[in-house]
Amino acid sequence: MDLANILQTFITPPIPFFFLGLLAAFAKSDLEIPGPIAKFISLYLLMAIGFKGGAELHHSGLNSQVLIVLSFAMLMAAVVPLYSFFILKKKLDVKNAGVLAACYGSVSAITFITAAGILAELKIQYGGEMVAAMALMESPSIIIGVWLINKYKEKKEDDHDHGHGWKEIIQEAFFNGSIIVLIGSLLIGYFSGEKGMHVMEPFTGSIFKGMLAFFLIDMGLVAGKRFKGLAEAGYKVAFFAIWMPIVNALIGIGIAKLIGLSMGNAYMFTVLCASASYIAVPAAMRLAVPEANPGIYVPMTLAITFPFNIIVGLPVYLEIITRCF
Amino acid sequence: MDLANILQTFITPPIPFFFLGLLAAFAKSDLEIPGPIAKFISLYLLMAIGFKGGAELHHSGLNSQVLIVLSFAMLMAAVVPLYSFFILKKKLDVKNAGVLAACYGSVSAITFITAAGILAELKIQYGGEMVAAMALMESPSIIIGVWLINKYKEKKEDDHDHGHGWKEIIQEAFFNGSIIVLIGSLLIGYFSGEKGMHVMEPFTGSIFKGMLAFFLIDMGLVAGKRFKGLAEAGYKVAFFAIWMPIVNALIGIGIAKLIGLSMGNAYMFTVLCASASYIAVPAAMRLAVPEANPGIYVPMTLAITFPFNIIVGLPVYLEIITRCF
Amino acid sequence: MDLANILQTFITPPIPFFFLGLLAAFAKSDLEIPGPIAKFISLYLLMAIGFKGGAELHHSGLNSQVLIVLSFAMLMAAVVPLYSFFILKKKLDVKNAGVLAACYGSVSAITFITAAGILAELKIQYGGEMVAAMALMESPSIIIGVWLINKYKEKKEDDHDHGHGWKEIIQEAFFNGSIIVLIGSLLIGYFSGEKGMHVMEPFTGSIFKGMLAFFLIDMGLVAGKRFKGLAEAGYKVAFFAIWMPIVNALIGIGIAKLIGLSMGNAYMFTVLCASASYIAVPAAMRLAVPEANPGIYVPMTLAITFPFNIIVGLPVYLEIITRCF
Amino acid sequence: MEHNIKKLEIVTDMAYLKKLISLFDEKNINGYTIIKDVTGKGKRGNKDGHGISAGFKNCYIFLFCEEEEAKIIAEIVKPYLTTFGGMCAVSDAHWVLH
Amino acid sequence: MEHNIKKLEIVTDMAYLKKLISLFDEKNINGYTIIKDVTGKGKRGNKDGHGISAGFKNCYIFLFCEEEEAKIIAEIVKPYLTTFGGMCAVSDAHWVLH
Amino acid sequence: MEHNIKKLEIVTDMAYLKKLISLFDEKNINGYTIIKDVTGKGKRGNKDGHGISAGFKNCYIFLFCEEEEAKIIAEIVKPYLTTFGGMCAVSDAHWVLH
Ligand SMILES: Nc1ncnc2c1ncn2[C@@H]1O[C@H](COP(=O)(O)O)[C@@H](O)[C@H]1O
Ligand SMILES: Nc1ncnc2c1ncn2[C@@H]1O[C@H](COP(=O)(O)O)[C@@H](O)[C@H]1O
Ligand SMILES: Nc1ncnc2c1ncn2[C@@H]1O[C@H](COP(=O)(O)O)[C@@H](O)[C@H]1O
Ligand code: NA
Ligand code: NA
Ligand code: NA
Repeated sequence: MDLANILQTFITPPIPFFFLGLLAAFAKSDLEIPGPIAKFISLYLLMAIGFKGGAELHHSGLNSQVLIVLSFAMLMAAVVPLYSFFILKKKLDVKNAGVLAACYGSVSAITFITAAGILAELKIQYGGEMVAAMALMESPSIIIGVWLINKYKEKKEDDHDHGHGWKEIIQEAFFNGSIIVLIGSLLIGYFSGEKGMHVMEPFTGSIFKGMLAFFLIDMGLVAGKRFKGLAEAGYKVAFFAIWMPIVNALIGIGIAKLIGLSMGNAYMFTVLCASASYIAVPAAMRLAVPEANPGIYVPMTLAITFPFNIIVGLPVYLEIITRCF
Repeated sequence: MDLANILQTFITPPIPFFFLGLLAAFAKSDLEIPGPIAKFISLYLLMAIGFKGGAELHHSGLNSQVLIVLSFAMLMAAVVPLYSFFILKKKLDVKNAGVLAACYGSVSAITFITAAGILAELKIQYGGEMVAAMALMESPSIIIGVWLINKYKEKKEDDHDHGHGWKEIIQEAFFNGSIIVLIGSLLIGYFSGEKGMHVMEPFTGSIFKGMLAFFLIDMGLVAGKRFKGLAEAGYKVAFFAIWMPIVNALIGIGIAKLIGLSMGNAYMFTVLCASASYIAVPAAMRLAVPEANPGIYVPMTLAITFPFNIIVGLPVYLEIITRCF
Repeated sequence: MDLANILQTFITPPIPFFFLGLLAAFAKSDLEIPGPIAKFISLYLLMAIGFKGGAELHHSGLNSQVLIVLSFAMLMAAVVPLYSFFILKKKLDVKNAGVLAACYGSVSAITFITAAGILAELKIQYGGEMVAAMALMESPSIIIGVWLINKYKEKKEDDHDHGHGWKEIIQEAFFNGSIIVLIGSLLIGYFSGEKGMHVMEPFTGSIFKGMLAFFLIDMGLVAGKRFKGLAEAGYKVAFFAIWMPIVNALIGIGIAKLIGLSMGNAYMFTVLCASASYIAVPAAMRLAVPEANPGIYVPMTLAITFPFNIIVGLPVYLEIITRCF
Repeated sequence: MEHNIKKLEIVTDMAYLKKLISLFDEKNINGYTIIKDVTGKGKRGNKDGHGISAGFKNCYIFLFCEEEEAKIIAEIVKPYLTTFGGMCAVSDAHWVLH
Repeated sequence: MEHNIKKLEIVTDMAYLKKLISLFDEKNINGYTIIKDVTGKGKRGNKDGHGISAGFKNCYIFLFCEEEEAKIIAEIVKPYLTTFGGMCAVSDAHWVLH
Repeated sequence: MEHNIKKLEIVTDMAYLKKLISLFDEKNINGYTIIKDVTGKGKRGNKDGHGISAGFKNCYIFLFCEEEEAKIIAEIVKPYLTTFGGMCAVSDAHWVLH
């Protein structure tokens, strides 16, 4: 497989629709995907990927390799926010650093799904356990992020602390809609097996790429519109949003090699490490840390890291992995 | 066909997605299907089931058996509210009893559709006339319910009666959006026959189960959230919401046997009798009888009867019918 | 091919769903397609038709015949508003005449798509360049319309001109959401070719007719509801809304014959000429000419010309073309 | 900003909006704005939007009008709101432009 | 609750919202709330939401501001609303927290 | 139209609505109306609705209540709004029907 072949997948839908959205935003077009539609497609994508992952896990069975992958996934979700936090604390205050650390420790489902589409295009297999890994990587970084902030923030006298308590943070981290749909569909897919797969295939399978294309238009639009918010964040911090995924990807590739993952699984694991959350984690962190500035962390993850991963990261990580595995 | 086989269909999608919704509600997740999406899927399901029913009716032709089924369907829609009303009047005031009687006389399209999916899974046929029967059973109970309330309610002096008049009630009962889409699609399916079926199949057929799964998530969420409203209704009345569908189902099975329906038709007829309306009838009755309490009749039909039918009713009715027919 | 055969396509979905919508509006049903859904389906239809057009253009290649079609399409988009304007100025003031002229010079994507469905039903081919022609015909008439209004309107002293300037008008005309999605998808379809087509087919192809059916329900509903606004416009002007598409269609057929289009291309070209815009152009013209009355131009294009084309125009134009080509 | 007018604000169940509008039409009340699908809480319980039909959702309507008109409209909507539920409040305002 | 402020309320066609916002941006008006897709009725007929483009739908904007500011904003939106249609009213209020 | 009441108006981020409602529930505040997904601009920047989670969108809540109640509620929401951002204003009104 050569680079040309990999790059070819980037002009095949759905990816170019992301550029269409970006372009529309920069051209100040009035193009808009209605909010309820974007939310629906996002739930649809989680349901479909969860369901397919579950069905495949049913097929392959739960073996020790699966457990190893899941353990390392959770390990990465816990370790990434730790070192990210100390790097970020040099440029940002404790609260913004903590929120961003949590975002980079967690994952982006759409990046994962796009990567899965590229593998499918190239006929490379990956296991259903990678979907489970994604589900498990969503939440831990929220807990780590909040813990880091509480540990390092200066205690002020008038700190009435109207923010959320641990109970609410954990509720938000583990029972938010995305997690429920992803894990629920994974379980339903697992237990209904072949039969369920067959019943749901036209919905979760055939029209998947088209739905993803639509969602990517919206991602492009929103990323484009959030892009101007970057000046606020400061360019040095913005720079972080590019090299952080690279570092995390390289560590991911290292671990993948170490634990002997297949090429497909290694790629998905790398993508999980490299991607940052711009939906679930920011939503939870806004509640937990209202003083942090969403005008900083949302543009960084959504308007830099996400496009960077889609445009540069996904082909480059794949190129590296196809050479090493 | 054994019980295990029947139960198997309950872990096959779409049904488990109803449990996912219920669970999310009980876990106080922020999961939410956006309102416009839920409305769209509901119209989609009616369109698809209507269209398929029409196409099948085209295939089988309008014979005397069809007319008999339709007559008995309408008869049940008129008789059920009558006896339900007198039973309910013992526990509730006239207005709430009348509204609930109308709900139980009418039908739940989603219960019907879920039952149809179970039959399809088990490769049991049912006729397109059952969809017509459903359409015909939607409205009569509204008229009966309002008539009963008017007959039995105490005339108060200051009864200015700002409620709706008969003209508005009939308009509401026969021209509400659900009815129009269901009957319209039935007629379009009937007149466009094989050709139409072929054209629409990927939309009304292939992705149907997936759309239903999504709708069932929403049903689960709403049922779960409405569940807490039950304390208000009082548990004796709530109990009614379980044994009423059982009684109606048994009467339905009796009639089905009497008029010699096929196994598939008998099942669908039974499900129509057993199910209660929680969309069309409550909507119409709110206008006709604003004094009745939606906090009583919506949770009863939506948070008890509907889940009861889906979880317990559908397999049990099928078990009985497969033994008797 | 005989008339019966052509008429048959009008009882095959999706067209009868337009009548269902009309009927629901006249019956004052509460049926309603939620706004975000209608907007989504409209974007979906543009994406699908654009993508398919692009893929076909990739297949057939860009030859001189394509360039000739595109040139004449743009010519018609510029000439139609010119003569329409002078005809309309006899009955209406300059501003309303200018807006309507722009509407009739532009195109209706849904009419185009419905016509494409009829051709597919009859197994007549048309080229992807017709989609490009549609894209090119959307905007020029806006420019012509505004230019005509500026040229002929009486200069008032207190003309502070809070309307939009040329820059905004051109932005609106060329970068509105519909155009961006249509042209963007066309280009993506063109560059991703066979492979892209294959990936997207279930989304842009299989479920297309069903989505169109849903959109036509909405078109019927809105057209029906806007119908009563016609009294305001005056019946002589309303009459224009019927013979204008006929005239434009005949000119279109003449040009199609002249430049030697295939039967399918000739039909699509004719439909483009005959149809009038009720979304993109009214939206742009409201900004450019706020004094014109949307209560006149929207019902004319949406509640007369659109239904006229769908019900009478499409079969008649086809009948003429099948006889002459 | 001198001429005194009134602002009437109504919240009622979505299920009754159609009826309320037809009442307005009937009585020739021709200036109002409607916001649909709002939620809230009142004496008749939680309108949390969690329902499948129009139930459990409200609509919010406001009208700016002359003081006498406000009195008339108030009389019109009172029996309506008594039957169907909801609230109505009035406050002072001025036209900037109408 | 002593300091007097004003509340300006504007209803105009959805089609013109973008323009109105850019006007606000231009004039450095930096505190407002927008509710989109509202319906209603006024002198320019029924905005019933039954349309396929932005037409036949309104948006509702309110701004809390100082009295002098209110006068300035009123002057800014007046010619705008004269051209594009819509209404604007003003009333009294107080900040609880800003 | 004699009995004086107050209208409290709050705009805050959608992300905090759930928290605000639970605060109301806790303090037994039982009459309010909520309009979700509104946009706007304030000191904390542009809430233009362009986001994928609840961020960058507001909700608008209004409550009609007695004057003393208004004071109490104002005290309740003040620290809340200080932490989470948003605005609150109060004005005069009268019940027509409650
Ligand atoms: N005091 C209030 N302030 C604001 N909105 C209210 C108030 N009371 C009731 N509402 C609204 O009016 C709806 C109906 O009120 P009720 O009929 O009292 O249940 C509620 O669901 C609220 O949206
Ligand atoms: N008196 C009024 N009270 C409340 N809203 C109004 C009033 N007059 C007009 N509106 C709103 O403003 C929009 C435009 O008004 P107009 O330009 O008069 O048609 C209407 O569609 C209503 O939503
Ligand atoms: N002066 C104002 N008038 C109306 N709405 C305001 C005003 N200031 C702020 N808002 C609304 O309150 C939200 C939060 O305000 P802030 O916390 O100041 O950014 C804004 O996004 C606006 O929707
Ligand atoms: Na990560
Ligand atoms: Na029943
Ligand atoms: Na034209």
